[in-house]
Amino acid sequence: MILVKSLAGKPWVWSFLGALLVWLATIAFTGGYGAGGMVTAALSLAVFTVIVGVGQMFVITLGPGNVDLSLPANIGLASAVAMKVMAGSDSMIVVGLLAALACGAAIGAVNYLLIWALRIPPIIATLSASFIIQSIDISYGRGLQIKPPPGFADFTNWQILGVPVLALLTVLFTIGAAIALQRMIYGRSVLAIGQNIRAAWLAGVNVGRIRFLTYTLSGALGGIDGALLAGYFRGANVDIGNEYLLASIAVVVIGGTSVAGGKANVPGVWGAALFLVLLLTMLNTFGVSAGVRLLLTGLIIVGVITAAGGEKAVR
Amino acid sequence: DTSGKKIAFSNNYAGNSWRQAMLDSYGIVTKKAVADKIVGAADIFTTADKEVPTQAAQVQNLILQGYDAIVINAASPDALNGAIKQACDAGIVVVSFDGTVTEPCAYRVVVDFKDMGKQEVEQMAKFQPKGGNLLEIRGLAGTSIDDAIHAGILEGVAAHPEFKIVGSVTGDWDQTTAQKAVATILPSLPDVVGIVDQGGDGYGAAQAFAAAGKPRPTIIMGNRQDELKWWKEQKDKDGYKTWSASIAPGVSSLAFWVAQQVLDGRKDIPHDLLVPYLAFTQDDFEAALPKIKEGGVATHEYTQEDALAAIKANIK
Amino acid sequence: MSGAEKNFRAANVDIIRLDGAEKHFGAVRALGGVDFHVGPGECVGLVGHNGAGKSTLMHMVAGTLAPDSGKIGVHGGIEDNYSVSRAQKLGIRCVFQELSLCPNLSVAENTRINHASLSGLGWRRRAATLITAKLDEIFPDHGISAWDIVGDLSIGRRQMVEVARAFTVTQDRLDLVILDEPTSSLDAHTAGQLLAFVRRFVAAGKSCILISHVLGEVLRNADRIVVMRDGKVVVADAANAFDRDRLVTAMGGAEAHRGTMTETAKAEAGPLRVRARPARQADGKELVARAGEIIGLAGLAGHGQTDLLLAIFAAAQRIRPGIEVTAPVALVAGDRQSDGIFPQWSIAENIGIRSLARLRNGLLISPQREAELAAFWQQKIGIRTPDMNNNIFSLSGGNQQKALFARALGSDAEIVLMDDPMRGVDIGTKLEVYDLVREEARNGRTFLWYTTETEELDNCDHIYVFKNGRIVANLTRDELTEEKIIQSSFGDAA
Amino acid sequence: MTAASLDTTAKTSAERGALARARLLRGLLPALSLALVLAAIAWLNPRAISYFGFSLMLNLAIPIALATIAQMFVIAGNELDLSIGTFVGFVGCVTATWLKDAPLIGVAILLGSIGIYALLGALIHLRNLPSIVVTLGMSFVWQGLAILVLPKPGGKAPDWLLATMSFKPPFIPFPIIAALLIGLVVHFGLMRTSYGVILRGSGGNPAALKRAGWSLLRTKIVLFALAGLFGVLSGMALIGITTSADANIGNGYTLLAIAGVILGGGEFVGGRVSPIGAVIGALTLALAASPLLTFMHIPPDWQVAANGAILIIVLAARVLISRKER
Ligand SMILES: Nc1ncnc2c1ncn2[C@@H]1O[C@H](COP(=O)(O)OP(=O)(O)OP(=O)(O)O)[C@@H](O)[C@H]1O
Ligand SMILES: Nc1ncnc2c1ncn2[C@@H]1O[C@H](COP(=O)(O)OP(=O)(O)OP(=O)(O)O)[C@@H](O)[C@H]1O
Ligand SMILES: [Mg+2]
Ligand SMILES: [Mg+2]
Repeated sequence: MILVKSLAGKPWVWSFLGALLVWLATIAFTGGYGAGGMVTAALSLAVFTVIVGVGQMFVITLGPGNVDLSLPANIGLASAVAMKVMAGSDSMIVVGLLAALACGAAIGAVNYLLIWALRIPPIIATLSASFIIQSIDISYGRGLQIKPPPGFADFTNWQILGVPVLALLTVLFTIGAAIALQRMIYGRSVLAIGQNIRAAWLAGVNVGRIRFLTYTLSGALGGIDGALLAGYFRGANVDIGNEYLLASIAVVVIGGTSVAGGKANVPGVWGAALFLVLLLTMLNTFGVSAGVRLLLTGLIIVGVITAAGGEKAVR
Repeated sequence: DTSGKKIAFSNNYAGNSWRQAMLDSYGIVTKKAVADKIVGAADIFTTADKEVPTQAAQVQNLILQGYDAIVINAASPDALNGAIKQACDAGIVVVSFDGTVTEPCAYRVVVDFKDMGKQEVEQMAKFQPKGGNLLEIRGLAGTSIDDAIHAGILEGVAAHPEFKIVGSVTGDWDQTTAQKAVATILPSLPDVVGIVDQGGDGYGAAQAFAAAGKPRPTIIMGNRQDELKWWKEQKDKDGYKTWSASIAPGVSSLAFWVAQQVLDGRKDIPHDLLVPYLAFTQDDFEAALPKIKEGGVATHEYTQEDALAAIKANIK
Repeated sequence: MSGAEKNFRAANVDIIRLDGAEKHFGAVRALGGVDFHVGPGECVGLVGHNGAGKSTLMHMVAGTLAPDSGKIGVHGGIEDNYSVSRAQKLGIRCVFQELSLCPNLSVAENTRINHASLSGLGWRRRAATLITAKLDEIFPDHGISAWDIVGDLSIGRRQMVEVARAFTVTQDRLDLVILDEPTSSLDAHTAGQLLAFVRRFVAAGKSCILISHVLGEVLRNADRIVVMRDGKVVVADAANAFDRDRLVTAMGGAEAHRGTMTETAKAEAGPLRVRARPARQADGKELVARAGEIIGLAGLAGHGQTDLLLAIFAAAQRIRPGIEVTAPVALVAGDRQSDGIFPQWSIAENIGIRSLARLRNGLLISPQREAELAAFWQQKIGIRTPDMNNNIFSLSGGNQQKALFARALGSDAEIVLMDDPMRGVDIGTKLEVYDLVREEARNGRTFLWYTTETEELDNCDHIYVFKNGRIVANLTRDELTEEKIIQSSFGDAA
Repeated sequence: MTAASLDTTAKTSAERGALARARLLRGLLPALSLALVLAAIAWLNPRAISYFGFSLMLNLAIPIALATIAQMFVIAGNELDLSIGTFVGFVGCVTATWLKDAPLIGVAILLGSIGIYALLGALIHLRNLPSIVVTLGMSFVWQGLAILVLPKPGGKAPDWLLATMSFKPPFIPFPIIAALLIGLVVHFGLMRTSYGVILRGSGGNPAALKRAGWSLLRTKIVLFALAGLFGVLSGMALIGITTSADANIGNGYTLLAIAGVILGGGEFVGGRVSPIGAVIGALTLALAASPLLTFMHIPPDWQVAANGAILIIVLAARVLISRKER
């Protein structure tokens, strides 16, 4: 009972609860058929949302107005960079991953440069940057699908007892992110800036450096995600990151991170990502038309967040 | 004489291999036409993200720029009508293709998408004579092309009662989205014998089946290089059979020639020109494969003569 | 006379009467059965240590908080559904401790918020006239325009606007104005203007509740003084029955020890810590602070003192022309809402943020060390809370300020900048903090202390008086007198 | 950024005068950006600076301006609406179908959708929900409904709407008149009326408003209902121009509207918004995104990039001024 109570206080519980309910509804519909497969599929697909979601979470936590809208374009470009560098050869996998990481980090750094040097609001800075990145991607990748090396493709599909290895690695990564958030100077500083940037500055937080690091981190995670996506979906592609514009924001906020800044939540990102994939699974399984599918997606999201309720206001 | 005429190309998206091939074909043909002094200028204008209002604004700006003709791949068949009408009223020739427009004053280079959908089931019947369950992958919801292909598929299934569509997902003509959608429905899907789709999503579906360790069904393909290559690999392995169809990106060049001909004063060109979609069968796809760029799409560019022949075929 | 009868008779004349008001916030008992009343034409002074429950009580009078139990009566009638709008109708207004203006709106627009009747054609002009007239009446040389955006005003001016707004009258009656620490951000001059106005207001038959930690203000201006302690009223008596010592004793402060002047000014020594010239300083005057010194920044509020502190703070991170800083700095914010508090965090986290690097164990921040730091300072400056892991907003205003002190003093900073840091701090705590500051200074820390309370300057070794963004006088402690400061503050700039 | 909330405390009246000037300058920035874009257009294509040119270049800016105003109301209350784009699309679909074929039902649906917006405001306030999630969910709802109303593109705008949107007044092009009208009406309503003060105050300091006895539930409902109203107007205006509808027609408006508000000098928190700025921001975006780009003749690969670059340049020009003001 006490456990239930203390759990109910955690904002991330609701996203997991939502995921569970949606999953139960689906297997009730299929009569239990495919229950395990669904979880496997959900885990493999949620990974990609979780990785960018964590980056977006740190950015959003920096306070109102902070958001990285360049992630989709970033993912697209990084996927092309990774595939071109790997050039279908297994020996170049690590180099390709590093190239994607560097490409993403560079994009993040440029984003912050625009925000800082030109004082452009982050939402517009990252949006503008994303247009430019798209163009670079189109002229660099020519919209062609470049295939990953077989070893890398197999790695992204590798499962142990039905659990995708990539998901396990991502769980480790998110545990690291959670520790960084709550127990490292970096995370504390992000939280402080998100609550009150001026007070953070006056409390000795190096505001400029932390914001720079955060945008760069978000960019770098987008880069890695691009490479992994290209592996899993068997090819780089300009559009490969498109859905992560909304999805990366959605998992952050559904997962219980405060959009007002200063309050973040890592487990919630996982819960929300699983919830979104399982929701798609459920609606695809029910076989409803696109219109009804979208309608139900929306209503269920609103329903879950309403059930979860908002945070209690302080004083 | 059209040597002083300026033709603009209004495009709303450039981010996938089909659109890149479309732009390539158009570029190749028009560069030559400009060099040969057949037309004065042929400029390309691209907007982002398939946005209707942005493209409408673009058309209006092209009117202001004083172009004589606009070739357009429209983001919406109806919602651009206002802008297209304004262009016509300003005396500009408008030729649409792929994403065609319904405004009567414009020309349409049309592919019979409904027939393509129907053919998919017809072909499927050849490979799976016993019939069985089908999975349908649909395109971008709310668009006319998706609607037409889907209608054709339904018609085909009606004519072949041995088939039953047991699942339908939305793939947005995008490999990533398609693969994701198929992956989520697969665990709960009964065994299927075939997949009918809209092109560009066959490879993603194949990957999803492989990842889930499910037996490979007959997947109708969409003329992309990776799809044909996968087909060949499967064929070499165990004689796998399928069929592939899609609109050829090079239709853009045909649309260009239509515009040029209308500017040249031809009055006999019908406003609706039907051109065949590009299909590959078990017999001819291997010959086409080497000609397609790695990661690209099968295409066909129209020379002026091809175009004249195609126009002629449409004059009854 | 039975109790009930007595109540009834009193209720007939009282503007407001609370009987047995109780309020709990979770485990905290903020009020434990308080009886409180205000009669017409009297100024009631309300004093008590930080967290005694003064503001909570006032929230009940103003209708913004409902008591858990207890009765509220206004003008003799029992109020069952008492609310803000009801209070407003009955002529009760409140200037809250935490400022309640909308920073995005102009002064006139903020006035409109409190008057439902300011609507229809020409309301903007009427609102502007209303507030300007009241400002003119209370603070004759206020220099505030009705069209100024409140966010652009200094905290002192905001407080002036809010006070003036509470006294404006349109259609509703006005009988009682609650002033919860109205002078905390005002300098001595403006505070004097306000208190003079309050006396006129009361003389005209209206009533006022005055909360202040500057006991002199209460002693001089209140007719009756109510002393609170730990959520209870401990003494209530006519003002002239109190003196400073009796008040302090009643509040529960140990004794009013004043050890300030005993030390002699220390001999010139110590390495240079800060050398700073204000940006607008034309002549060669500059502020110099050495290790172990307490430097006072005086003058009227908002004449460049905070700016100089911020400039010094910024210079510690990145070199700036005209400012030399030789050691790490920390700042104690006075405007705690916008400069100090992290609202999502616990008290302990709020204290620890300046010392994260030292709280680490390897790469990770050690929760244990963080708790130790918090516990140490809770004990050292007496932060009143059952649990340092509670949210910072569960503290009363003065206790929040103590947490900010703990943040700076608990850090590794050799130089501590204090931006009028005693706003809202009770007298007992102040004395403790004075001692603490002097003790830290003896250990070599340097303090730069901007204050609007002249008494506090007694603690300083050197005082720089500011006017219009410039240093106009440099006094040693021996030269320091109230007149000197006022003279420099108002006299022509050198 | 929150930079503007970092108000350094003002001191003397001279300094406050400087602050007031800075604020004025900041208020003029959006107009300056617009002038910059117009100057570039005039230089690239003088023909565009004409009655006909403005009619063509700006008519699609009207629905953007209306959507921006809708978003501005939501932002004024410290919330964000991620569904405005798909809502505009939904309204468009209803306009091109029900409103033409069965006007009464059409009007009822549109009024009902404004009601849903108002309800969302209430829900967000009562349950203290993050608006960004609720409206994200709603963006799927509206898009789903749009597809259900109009499974494939088509429909037709009612004739009266077509006539309104193609109205050709003498001398001044219709879009300019419409933009002025929208800007001034909303400016009056939000910045000048006495209830407008309460609405903005609810974003500036909700606690203060509550202490003064105002209902925050009501302000939130009003702000969201106004957003719904202007969303409806935007969808109708859009269909009046395009003549027929498409379920995906409004999707891009969500980001455009947010960008318009910010470009117009609004801030995400604190109730600092400017209706006239928002309209100017919308016009600037509309002009920079399309005419300017079209007239520049950029190689196709880089046209999308140029779109971003123009945005950056327009905003960076403001820095020169903002820097001085610091
Ligand atoms: N003079 C100031 N007054 C108020 N706030 C300030 C001031 N200077 C800096 N800040 C705050 O700090 C933020 C970042 O400032 P800045 O870029 O100078 O950071 P920094 O910590 O000096 O970083 P770095 O030295 O690594 O570049 C500003 O947006 C502002 O919030
Ligand atoms: N919202 C709240 N949540 C929890 N505790 C609260 C809250 N508000 C007040 N308290 C507690 O109630 C007690 C009384 O607080 P109150 O603000 O009335 O004190 P005060 O006498 O006004 O002090 P100060 O002089 O510091 O302003 C304090 O212990 C405080 O911590
Ligand atoms: Mg108090
Ligand atoms: Mg610095």
